[in-house]
Amino acid sequence: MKKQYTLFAILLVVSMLLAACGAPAEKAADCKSEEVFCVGLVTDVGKIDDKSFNQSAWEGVKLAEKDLAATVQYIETTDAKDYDKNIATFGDAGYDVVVTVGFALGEATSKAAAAYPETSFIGVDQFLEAAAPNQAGLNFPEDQAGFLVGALAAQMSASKKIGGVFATDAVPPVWRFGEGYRAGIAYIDPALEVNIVYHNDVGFDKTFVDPEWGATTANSMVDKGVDVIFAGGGKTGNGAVIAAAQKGIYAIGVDTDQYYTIPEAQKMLLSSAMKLITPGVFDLVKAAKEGTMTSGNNFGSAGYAPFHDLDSKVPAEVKAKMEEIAKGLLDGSIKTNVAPVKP
Amino acid sequence: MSNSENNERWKSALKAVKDAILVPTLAIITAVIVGGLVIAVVGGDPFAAYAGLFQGAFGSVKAISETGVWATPYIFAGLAVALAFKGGLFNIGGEGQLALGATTSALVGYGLPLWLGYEPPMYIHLTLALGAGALVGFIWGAIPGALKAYTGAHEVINTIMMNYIALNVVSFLMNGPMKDHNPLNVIARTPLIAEGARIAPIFSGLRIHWGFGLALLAAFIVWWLLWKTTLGFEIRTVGANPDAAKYAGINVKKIMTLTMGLSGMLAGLAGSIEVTGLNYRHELGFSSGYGFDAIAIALLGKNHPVGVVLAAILFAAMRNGATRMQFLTQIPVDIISVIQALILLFVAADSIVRYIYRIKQSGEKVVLTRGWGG
Amino acid sequence: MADNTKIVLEAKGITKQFPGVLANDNVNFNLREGEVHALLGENGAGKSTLMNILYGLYKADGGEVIVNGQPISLHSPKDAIVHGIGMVHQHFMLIPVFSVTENIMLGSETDHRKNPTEAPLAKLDREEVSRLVQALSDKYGFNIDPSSLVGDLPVGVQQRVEIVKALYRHASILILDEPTAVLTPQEADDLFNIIRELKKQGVSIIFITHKLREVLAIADRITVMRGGKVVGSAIPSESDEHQLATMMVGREVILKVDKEPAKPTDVVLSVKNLRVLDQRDLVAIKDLSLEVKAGEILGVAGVQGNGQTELAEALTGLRKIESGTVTLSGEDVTHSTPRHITNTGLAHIPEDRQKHGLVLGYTVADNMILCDYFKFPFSQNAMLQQKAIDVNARKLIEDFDVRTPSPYVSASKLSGGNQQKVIVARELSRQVDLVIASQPTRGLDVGSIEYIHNQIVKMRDRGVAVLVISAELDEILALSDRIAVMYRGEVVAVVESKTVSKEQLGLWMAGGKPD
Amino acid sequence: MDWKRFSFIAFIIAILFGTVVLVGYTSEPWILIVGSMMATTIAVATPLTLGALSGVFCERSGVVNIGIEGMMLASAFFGWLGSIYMNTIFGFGAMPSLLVGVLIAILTGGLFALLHAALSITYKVDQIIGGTVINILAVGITGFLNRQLFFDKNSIFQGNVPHAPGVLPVIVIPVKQGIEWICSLTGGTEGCYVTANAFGKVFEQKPIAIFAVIFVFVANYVIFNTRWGLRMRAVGEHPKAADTVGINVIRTRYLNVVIGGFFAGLAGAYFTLESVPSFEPLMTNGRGFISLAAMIFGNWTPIGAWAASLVFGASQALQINLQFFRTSIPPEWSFFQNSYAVGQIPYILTMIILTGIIGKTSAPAADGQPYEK
Repeated sequence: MKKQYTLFAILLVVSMLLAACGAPAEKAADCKSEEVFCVGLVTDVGKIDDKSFNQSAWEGVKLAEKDLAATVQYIETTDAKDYDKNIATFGDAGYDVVVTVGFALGEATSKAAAAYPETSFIGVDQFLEAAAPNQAGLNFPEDQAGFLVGALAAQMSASKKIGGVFATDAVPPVWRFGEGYRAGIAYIDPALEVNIVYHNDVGFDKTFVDPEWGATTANSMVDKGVDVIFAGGGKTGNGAVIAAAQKGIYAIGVDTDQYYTIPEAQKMLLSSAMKLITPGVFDLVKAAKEGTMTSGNNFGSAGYAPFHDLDSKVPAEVKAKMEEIAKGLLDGSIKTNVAPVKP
Repeated sequence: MSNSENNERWKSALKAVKDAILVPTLAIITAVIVGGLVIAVVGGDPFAAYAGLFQGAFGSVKAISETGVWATPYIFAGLAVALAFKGGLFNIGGEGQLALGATTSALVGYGLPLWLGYEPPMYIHLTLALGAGALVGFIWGAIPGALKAYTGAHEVINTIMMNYIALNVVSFLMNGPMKDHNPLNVIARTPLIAEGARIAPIFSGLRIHWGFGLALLAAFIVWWLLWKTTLGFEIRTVGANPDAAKYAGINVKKIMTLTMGLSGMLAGLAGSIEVTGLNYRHELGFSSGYGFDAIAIALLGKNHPVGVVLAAILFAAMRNGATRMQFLTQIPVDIISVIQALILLFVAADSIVRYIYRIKQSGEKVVLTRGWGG
Repeated sequence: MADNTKIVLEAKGITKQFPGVLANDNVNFNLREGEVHALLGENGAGKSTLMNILYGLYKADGGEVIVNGQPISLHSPKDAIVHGIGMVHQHFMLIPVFSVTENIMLGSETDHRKNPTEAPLAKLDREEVSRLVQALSDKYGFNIDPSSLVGDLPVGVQQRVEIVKALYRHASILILDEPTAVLTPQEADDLFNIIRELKKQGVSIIFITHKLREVLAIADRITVMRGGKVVGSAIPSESDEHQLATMMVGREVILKVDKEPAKPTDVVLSVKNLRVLDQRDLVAIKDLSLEVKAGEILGVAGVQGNGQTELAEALTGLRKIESGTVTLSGEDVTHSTPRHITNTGLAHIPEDRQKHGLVLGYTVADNMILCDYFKFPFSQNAMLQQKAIDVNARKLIEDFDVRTPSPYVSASKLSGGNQQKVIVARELSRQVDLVIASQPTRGLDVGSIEYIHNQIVKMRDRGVAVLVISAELDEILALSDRIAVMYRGEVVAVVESKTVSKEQLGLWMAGGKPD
Repeated sequence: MDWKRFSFIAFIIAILFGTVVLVGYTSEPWILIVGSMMATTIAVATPLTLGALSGVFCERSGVVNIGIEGMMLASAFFGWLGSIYMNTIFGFGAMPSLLVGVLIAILTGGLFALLHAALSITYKVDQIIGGTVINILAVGITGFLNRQLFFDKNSIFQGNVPHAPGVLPVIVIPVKQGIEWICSLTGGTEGCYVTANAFGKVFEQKPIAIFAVIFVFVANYVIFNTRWGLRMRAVGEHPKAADTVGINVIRTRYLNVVIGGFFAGLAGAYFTLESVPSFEPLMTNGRGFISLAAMIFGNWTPIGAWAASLVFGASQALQINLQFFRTSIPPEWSFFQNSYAVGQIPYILTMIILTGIIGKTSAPAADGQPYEK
């Protein structure tokens, strides 16, 4: 009796495995051929659907799928030790372009660039000292975006109390957003009261995905009379944006124009400090396909999103001022004075 | 006489082995089948998925090497939990002990030469790096052990709490004192450790390193300690029946503390070896949940070192193969967690498996942990 | 009691199979209205099993239970209660942290005559219930304070609470399982008065015991069980202890252990002004002094819970000693560890064999080295020596005839008697000056009892000092050369065993001072 | 709950609040600080309180439950999922779909609790292992489904995630108005209105937060003053005794564990239906374990557990507020303002409490032991 059951079960699994191994799983092979254009993406430790840098980059790749008829594929990294392996997976499969997301993958990417000269590598948030000819880094002046919305917040605040809710300052882009914001506010009026809170007090893996904390923090800021909140850092920030909007104060989003990603907050979403990863990635992929990718550091655009529903609420002179600051930042006449890294 | 005596011993031994292996195997099989169904339900192709998993884990020399790379910390962490269980204690603190062990080894690894002003010879440097990690792990484990022994505070809550504390401490160090201040570095990680503090790869070109050998050695030592030494006898006695242990003149409090310390030490080494053998630095990353995986591994391995090694390799294969599975089939890696949870479920509730496959209960159940009363 | 009074409870052909044992084998038993029917038998004779079946705790494999002429089906104690059956268990079923009232109301929180609602969220009517409890208490003169916490009450009172619990549920049939096990002879007499009072009120009582004296004192009818079968019945007026004992055990029993008079030599254990606290930090032993000489057996008599357990633990180093001194073979071991005391020459047969004496998961062989595993030859430079452990195990199994298929089966697989033998073998085979045996034969069959008694006497004759702690007066009388009586943590009397009567001891055990 | 414990808790909270007032009073009236601290504290304590109640019901009936974390996570996910389905697929309005979501969350909690009950009561699995299974299972399932359903080609929504129907609205208990009215009567001073303002905030809470507090007292009444409670405690203290008076031990335990699950479920709902309208893998962030600690801290009584939860809430409020007043903290003290340091408070506090220095906690006698006849 017992024997039969056991045997049965074992057979079942064995057959499964055999069938599996036999199965024509190698569908990635065709990437080796010339005419097929393949783009792969390796995430930093974390999820592809993090509604943050990983996802924005992936959406850039998806654009390539649509417009450049590319075969696209992603691999999520579950542990830092897999960076090399995951990149190599694409390299071995003969992918034409590999996008790696996050500074942490920098070294692995450089290694791979040397190992797979046929493949072009695009590193998001990777500032390269020396780049291989087939390697490009894509960086963003987050501090400028932060500076802009800071200036905006400073001009729009009635209570003269301004808040910022951010994920951990251990991640440079987040920190640059935050400090740029601080600088922008000071640029308008150094006397303003600024409440900036970073979410450092939990494990590193929690700091971007703790919307409940973001909301609580935003709420207690509102209790303090804060009437503009800039929230930066994955879903932790989203929590704050939503909470702020519910409390009926101005909220400022981050990374993309969050008017589209957080509809709950639309009515109170003043603007977003944008770090346009998606188009940045797409452009580089396109360039790579046309063989015009410039190796070394590339800079994507950062700015502030349109005011949408609140456009009427924003006085003309404020809009003018914003234009002026944006220009100033661009031509360097205005400096954010934010170091690239938290000292 | 000696002949009959040996027979008896062999009989009981063999029976024990059979009992030990049968249920876990069936548990795995069941979990894999159920997992396949889950994949199918959400519209995936289980066969392709498992094919990818298998290829990714054992499909090539490189794959096998990578599985070994994954297995190394799993073996250490699994042994840590298993040892604690043998002593009647539940160590959920692997995560924190591991992180601290890694951090400490990294500190010694890059800091010692700076402090000394010259690069100490490998055998000293590496030993110190590993030793420091082990020591910190030992302390981090011994604290909840001592609290349990002397105040009765339950180790489950305490190890969990100390996980959070450890993670906080580590992220503080990674962001401040121990951060790599190379201007090009922007993230929370330490500098690279010196050459002398690194464990060599076994084969050039593959990443599997001698740390794997150390893991197997550790498994052997744990086995030897538990079943061949008087200390092991004491640990097992305290685990099986603390009152009898006290009656037998064993210093129960001391043994409890020591057991948790050793457990923490193994967990700490898991981290140290990741740093010295693989990454050559510690980087503040998203935790891959070694702590909980280790519990599953220990239970699946029936708290026996051999079982733990096998279970660890299984889990490593799944984690490692997951990448390829996702690459080929786009089935999210999270399915692995589901399968692992199912395995744990079926191993823990072996009566379910016994029911499915109509196996009679043999031998009495071992008590792993006790209520809050302690 | 006339045979024509009606039968209130009848058990027909009750059979109950447990793994390995046939606990009840086609048992027939009946109870007449207003009688006290004693059920006599050794431990493991199947008395308690039968009662648990009557009370609905166990499901019988065969047979039927008839109450007042109606066959009833018993799925849970609820059914038994509904049919007016109440039971006072050997180990009280009371919750220490609950008040008397709460304990009594538990399970039938509302008085069903007045208020038949079963609403689970109904507010507890503590006042009403404690009023009823008070009434019952007064009616039978229990003097119980309904508001006090059960945990704080003395055993005797707790037992009365159990009885009130049954009466509160309108029990007309009352099962008393070994009710006197925890009582002094005097408390027992009080209980008997209560029982007689209950009889007058028309309550029918089943009285379970293995103590012959009590049976003859209180029962109207006696049924004797052995090995799961009913082996006979008797009327007290027409039978005597000896006959009953024979019936109970199945053969002539020697109520005495035959032994030469002791030849005590010099003092081995001397305890002076000992003071010890129990786990609730209340004084368990105050100012206790006693001496045990080599070659004699000192029996410590006393009702359970008068400090004997704490005494044994204190002497063996398992419990902290507040003040006083303990000297073993001339060495002060007052604050020594168990390990040190054992090495100084102590063998300890613990009160609770499964809790302290054995590691049930371990093999017999491992259990036999539990106290010496770290010594030569079992351990050499911190390594266990399997060979030596085997040899030792086989020798002891041989010498103490432990019935086990092999040294490698786990102790949990052995019978109680053999488990105890494993401990006795381990302890008595060691080179010691003093043996402390607490309740050495509790719950064992007569065979094992005799065997263990003889082993203990052997030790004495080898010139070892022996301290026997037992709640069984018969055991104390049978074994001891001298007897110390404990009451409320003090030794109230020390006497030569041949010069003292059971009644006298009973008086002292109850706190009566020796004149 | 004994007074020693109670006063200790009050003391701790006072200290936590006091610290903030001390650093902040220059830039803000202390009464406002206290007010907003209280508001934050209560909000943050909500999931902890409910989690702790879950623990109380399980463990008072004799079943150790360290699976609360997993139960919360799973309910957070499925409740949220339910609300989305209601809203986008069945086209319910926001409010009804949210309420259905809460209901589903509660049921999910109950369902996982049922699994835990089966494992620990019927299959007699080591209860702490059982809880661990629940936790790991919850992480796996929610992570996997979250991905399968909401991302990429093969997701039901083809990757374009539908928007959750928002979150439960704030309920304003008109305390502010009340005090202001008193102020107006007494020709109130500036301070009076500030006070009104400060305490008004405390009573602007969302429904689950409010219910959590109500449930604390309901549970306390049920456990100590009703038949249900008496039986549940009996089963947790001495199951055999309960059995002998005709109480069905198994059934009682099952029911109470499932009820505990309901509370954990409601706690889960707090995350995705009351706090924010989105689900994240692992978003419960170990609050289940903290609430377990709160339960022990509170000595297995609802009110005690609530008080303990408030301590944890207060310490988080402290972290947030200290960062507000960063500037007014002297640099040499800045380390203590560093959230890495402040972040430790609840954990260290828990460990201190477990040592029993502050009064021994006493678990139900039969807690964690399966019942065998």
